[in-house]
Amino acid sequence: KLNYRLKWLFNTSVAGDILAADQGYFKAAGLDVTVKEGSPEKNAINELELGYADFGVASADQVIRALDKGADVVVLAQLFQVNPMQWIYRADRPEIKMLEDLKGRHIGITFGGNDETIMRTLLARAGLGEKDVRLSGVRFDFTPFLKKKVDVWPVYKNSQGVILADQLSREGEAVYFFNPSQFGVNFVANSIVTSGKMIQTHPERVKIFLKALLSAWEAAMDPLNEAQVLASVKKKDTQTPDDIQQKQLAATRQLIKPDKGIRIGVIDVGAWKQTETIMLNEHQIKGPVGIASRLIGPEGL
Amino acid sequence: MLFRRIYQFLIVYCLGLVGLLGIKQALGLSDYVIPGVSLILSTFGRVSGGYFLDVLNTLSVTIFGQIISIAMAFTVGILGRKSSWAGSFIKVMAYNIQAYPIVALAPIIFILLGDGFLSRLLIASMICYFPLLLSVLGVMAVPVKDIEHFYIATGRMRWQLEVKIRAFENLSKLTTVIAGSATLAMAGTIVAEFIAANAGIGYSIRIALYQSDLAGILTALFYIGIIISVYQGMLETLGELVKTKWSAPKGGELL
Amino acid sequence: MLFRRIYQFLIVYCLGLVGLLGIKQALGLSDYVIPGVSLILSTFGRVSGGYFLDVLNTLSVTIFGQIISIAMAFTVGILGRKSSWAGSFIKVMAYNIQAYPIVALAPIIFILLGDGFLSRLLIASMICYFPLLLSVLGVMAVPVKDIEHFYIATGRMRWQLEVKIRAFENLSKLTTVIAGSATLAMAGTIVAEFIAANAGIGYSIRIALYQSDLAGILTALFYIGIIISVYQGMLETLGELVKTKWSAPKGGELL
Amino acid sequence: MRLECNGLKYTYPESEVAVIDNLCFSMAGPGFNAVFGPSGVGKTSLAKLVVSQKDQPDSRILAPGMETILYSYNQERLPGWSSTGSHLDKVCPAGKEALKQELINIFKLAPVLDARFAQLSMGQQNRMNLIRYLLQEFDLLIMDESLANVDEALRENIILAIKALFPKKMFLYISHNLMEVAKFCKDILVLSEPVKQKGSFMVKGRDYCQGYTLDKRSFDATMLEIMDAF
Amino acid sequence: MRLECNGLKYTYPESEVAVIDNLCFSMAGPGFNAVFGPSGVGKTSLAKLVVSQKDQPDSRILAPGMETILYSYNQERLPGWSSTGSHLDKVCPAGKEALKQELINIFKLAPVLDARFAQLSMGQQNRMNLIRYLLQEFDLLIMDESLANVDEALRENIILAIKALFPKKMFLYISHNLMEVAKFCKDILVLSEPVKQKGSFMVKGRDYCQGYTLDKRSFDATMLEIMDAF
Ligand SMILES: Nc1ncnc2c1ncn2[C@@H]1O[C@H](COP(=O)(O)OP(=O)(O)OP(=O)(O)O)[C@@H](O)[C@H]1O
Ligand SMILES: Nc1ncnc2c1ncn2[C@@H]1O[C@H](COP(=O)(O)OP(=O)(O)OP(=O)(O)O)[C@@H](O)[C@H]1O
Ligand SMILES: [Mg+2]
Ligand SMILES: [Mg+2]
Repeated sequence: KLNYRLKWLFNTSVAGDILAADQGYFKAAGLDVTVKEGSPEKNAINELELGYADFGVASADQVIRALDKGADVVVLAQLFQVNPMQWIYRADRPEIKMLEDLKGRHIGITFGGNDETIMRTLLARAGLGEKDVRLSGVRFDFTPFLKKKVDVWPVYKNSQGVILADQLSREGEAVYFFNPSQFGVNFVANSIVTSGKMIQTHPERVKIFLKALLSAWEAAMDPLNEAQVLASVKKKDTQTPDDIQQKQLAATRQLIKPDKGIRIGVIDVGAWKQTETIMLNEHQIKGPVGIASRLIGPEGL
Repeated sequence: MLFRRIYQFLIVYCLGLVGLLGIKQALGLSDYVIPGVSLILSTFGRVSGGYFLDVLNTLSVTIFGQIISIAMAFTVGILGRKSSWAGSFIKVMAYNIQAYPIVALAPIIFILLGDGFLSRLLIASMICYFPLLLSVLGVMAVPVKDIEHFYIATGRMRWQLEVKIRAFENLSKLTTVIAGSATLAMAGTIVAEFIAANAGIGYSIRIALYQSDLAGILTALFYIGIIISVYQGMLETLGELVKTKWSAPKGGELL
Repeated sequence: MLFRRIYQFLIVYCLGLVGLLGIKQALGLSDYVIPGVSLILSTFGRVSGGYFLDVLNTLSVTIFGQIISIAMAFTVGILGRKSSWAGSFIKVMAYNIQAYPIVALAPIIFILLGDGFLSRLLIASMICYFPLLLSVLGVMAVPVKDIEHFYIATGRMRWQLEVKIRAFENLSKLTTVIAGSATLAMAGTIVAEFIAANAGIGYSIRIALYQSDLAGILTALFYIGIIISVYQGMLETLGELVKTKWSAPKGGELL
Repeated sequence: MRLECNGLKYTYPESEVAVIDNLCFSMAGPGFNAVFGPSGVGKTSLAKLVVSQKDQPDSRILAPGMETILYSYNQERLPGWSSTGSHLDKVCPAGKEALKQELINIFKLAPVLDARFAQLSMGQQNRMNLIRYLLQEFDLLIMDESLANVDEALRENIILAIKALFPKKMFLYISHNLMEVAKFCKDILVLSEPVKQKGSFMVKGRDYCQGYTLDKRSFDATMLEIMDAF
Repeated sequence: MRLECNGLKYTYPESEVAVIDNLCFSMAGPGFNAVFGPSGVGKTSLAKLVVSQKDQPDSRILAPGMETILYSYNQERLPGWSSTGSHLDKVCPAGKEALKQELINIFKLAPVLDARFAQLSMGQQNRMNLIRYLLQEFDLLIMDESLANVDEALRENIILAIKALFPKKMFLYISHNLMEVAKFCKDILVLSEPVKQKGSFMVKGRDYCQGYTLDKRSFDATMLEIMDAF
């Protein structure tokens, strides 16, 4: 009996995780896995240590922070090849083609969140200081963006991004997304993690779990399976309208499997190292954590 | 009585809605800031059934949580009624824990209890118990001299009796607070679900918020209002029953 | 009195901390899940100054919010004390708004008021006012016959007088609740900051939460506890003053 | 000015026996009248019925010529937030300040005007309460044991003063002091316990006024008459 | 068994004048003794001082041979959650059931045992309260106007019954009824108003018991003696 703790609520961006349970991928591998939703208060790495969970999803900054504080966590696979954390802005505003275009913009960031870290890195690279832009703290509702008080707003591109784009398009407004990785900042997002102890004591179980999960993800990201995948997602995420879910799935594909040749779950070691460096520069960790040694990846097992 | 409560709620709700729509109209806000009537109606139709069941689910935890809160409030209130060191210590403890917003305590609660039903219940009752506690403390700390004198003078006073006398003399205050605390328990449960659970209307509100679906939130508020009105109406009827059962018949008051 | 409050708080806090560290030790948890003593101390040293100012910032909103809550609670309580249609309507309104958890109302508030000081204040007072209201209602709805009879019989009863009589007769209940509601106002302000603001300790807690910085949260809880103890102690002293000023000297009670 | 009762009956809810059963009497005002009878016979109940039923349609209680009926009793309290003296000032209608002062002197309350109500002795509380009522406009004032905790000498002075100061008003004095009732009251309604099956009687009291000299014979006769009815 | 007071003085906080100033008296128990005096003179204060100061070091109040002193007054209430009868049962010590029954009959309370306290008439409330105290263990029972709202005939019966039933106990009866005090009490402490500068006196009452015949002459003399001291 295994528990798998996600980072956030059930929605289309965890289609693979949903599919693994719903379509019997775990069962076929002989595992009994419960997939659970997460939240800021329900942190997968904590639960690994406390024994409430056996596997989980955590973002790179969480992993690095945990390592910094002596947690025993290892990365099994990197789900997002492109960080879904991006900024949305209206198309009637000048497009951001270079980092310098950020100058003078009113940008939303979640103070304390990793979008803040990313944005600060971007601004530093562009040589922009606090005075060159206006930064506003954001919360969970989008009113300031919708009311045009803030013009560049952080979203998860494949979930909220889709919803917002849809809402605005109904009023005849188009949107752009500002993607940091296009400007050389590759801050890694969600990954599958487990504890070092788990790997040592049950390497076989980890292997089987990861294999089942990743094959579910492969299936979920296959456009041919779309109808089936959406049906599974709908069981868990009943509130989102169907057309939105379809668009979300498409957006998710581009982040998980940006290219046909990329195997789902591969670890972009360079991006991880960059993430560590960024966090070190932003004084979010005390010292280097040697992240490379904690990256196992689908091949490492 | 119950019927009145419900239609009064409907009036309140409609007033609120009309106010929102008025603002939308006046400021010319688009549907994504404040949803229009047709969007509200279609959303209502879509999520109605699910939300109704969610609210019932929430109500079941609410009832549980309220019972626990009442028990906690009376326990702490009775222990803390004295101005002794121990009494004031218990009060300080109860007060401080309250001052900690649940959002700050939630991570610790999850570490200690995991994320099951227990955490949800604990959070719900932590939100609800404190206001009850204040009232219980207020009532329990004031002696009813003309009744208590005899028992003190003759050495018959026990804490149970003291509590009973003071509770009885303040029965209608206590029933008001207890019936009223149902709404607090409901709000507490919703918050608990918002942070912790994967069921209940609080969870649905979180999803709606995440999707910036104000129409969905309005629907949720509608069902919460209806159900809480019914629940509270029932509690009040119960309170009246207790009062007439326990206390002297009031019919005999001539002036 | 004040001093006692503070060291009692320190005891409570230390007990909690020792409990947490005990769990850490027993389960062999890393600093990430539960921070160790050295991490707590270093975090404390690092964020202490900032958090202290944050809490003071929060306190200023708290005081404001509490004053507004008290005004609201008395207004609604006095209007809603009658069992007339209007009275019960006001009650239903006040109750329903309370049943809506702040997380659900927050978006609407932000739409209406923006995310400045006003929203923060409104949310804080909405969280704080309801428990006060319940007590005020409880007190205001019960006649004090032996005092009121004369004024009713001679046609001198005005609502102000009625309110004054009932408030005076229940002075110590009301002061208990008002002093106690300080913690609610504090918690309310923190929640408001948590969801809305860019300042205050609630905002700092949110950041700490995002960064899984439990040591930071523990530091915040420490300062919240200290400040609320001091504030509440002051309110209680004030309450005593009011009681002795307004009511008859109690020294003359022989038995 | 008259207080009349024709076949009044009252049963408390949840009680089987009527406290007042087919009561008929009539007393003329103005003057100092009384209701007398053993404890628990229904004096307080009758007084409250007079107040609450007076203006009701087909009431069994008639009070022609009496607009305002006030009911005072010995367990009333004044609010505690200011001194009793200032409460008296508050409820004293304009133009009655002299009356107020006179009453305070007669009631011997001058020394305690600065005290809060809770600090007064029981008899002082009784008196303070009664003064308030006497300052109001009324046609009939019911005094339900309003002076129960005052000493007899002072009580006599107070009663005589009230009679002298308010000759045009009607009073209904409820007391357990037989001598007092017999001495100072005009029409005395004597209620007797239902078990005795005697019903109610009207007895004429001596109705003494200030400066009276006691006529021992007739006074004893009145007392006897009341005791017989009792 | 004796109650003694040597130079007792008491001033309420926030008050300038002493309510009780250099009071000295001594009364012997057992028996039915009284404190008598005008309203506001300090009877209640004295009674409360007796209860609260008795066991204090260097107290001015001595009560040798008296362990338990109970103070009852006429405004006490019984809790309202059950009938007065069941409250009496609750506070009746084992073995005193017969006494309780007897007292209920003497106090004429049998018909109201099923009622709640708030439903009783004032006199019934007085009596119900007093019965509770009589059922307890005590050496001295202070009755501070405990029967103030009871009619005189019944009150006389009650006093005589108490004297007969509790010959070994001491009672301190505070009342405003001069005749009653003169008739039934043994040692009467008469307090007079400080303005009169008379101080306090002890007067011997007639101390009549059940079946007494009134000796008019000596009774009048006693009354006069008290009035003089008053
Ligand atoms: N609210 C009530 N409900 C039921 N019975 C009541 C109520 N109030 C009074 N009674 C009963 O009615 C009877 C008359 O009561 P009432 O108070 O009128 O007596 P009373 O003549 O004023 O006596 P007292 O001289 O003792 O004051 C009593 O037997 C009492 O028990
Ligand atoms: N708590 C108090 N504080 C100040 N003064 C008080 C207090 N209680 C009583 N007094 C005053 O002390 C005096 C004596 O009061 P006490 O109650 O002893 O009188 P009493 O003899 O019992 O009178 P009564 O026959 O009217 O009951 C009164 O003048 C009263 O105003
Ligand atoms: Mg009566
Ligand atoms: Mg007295």
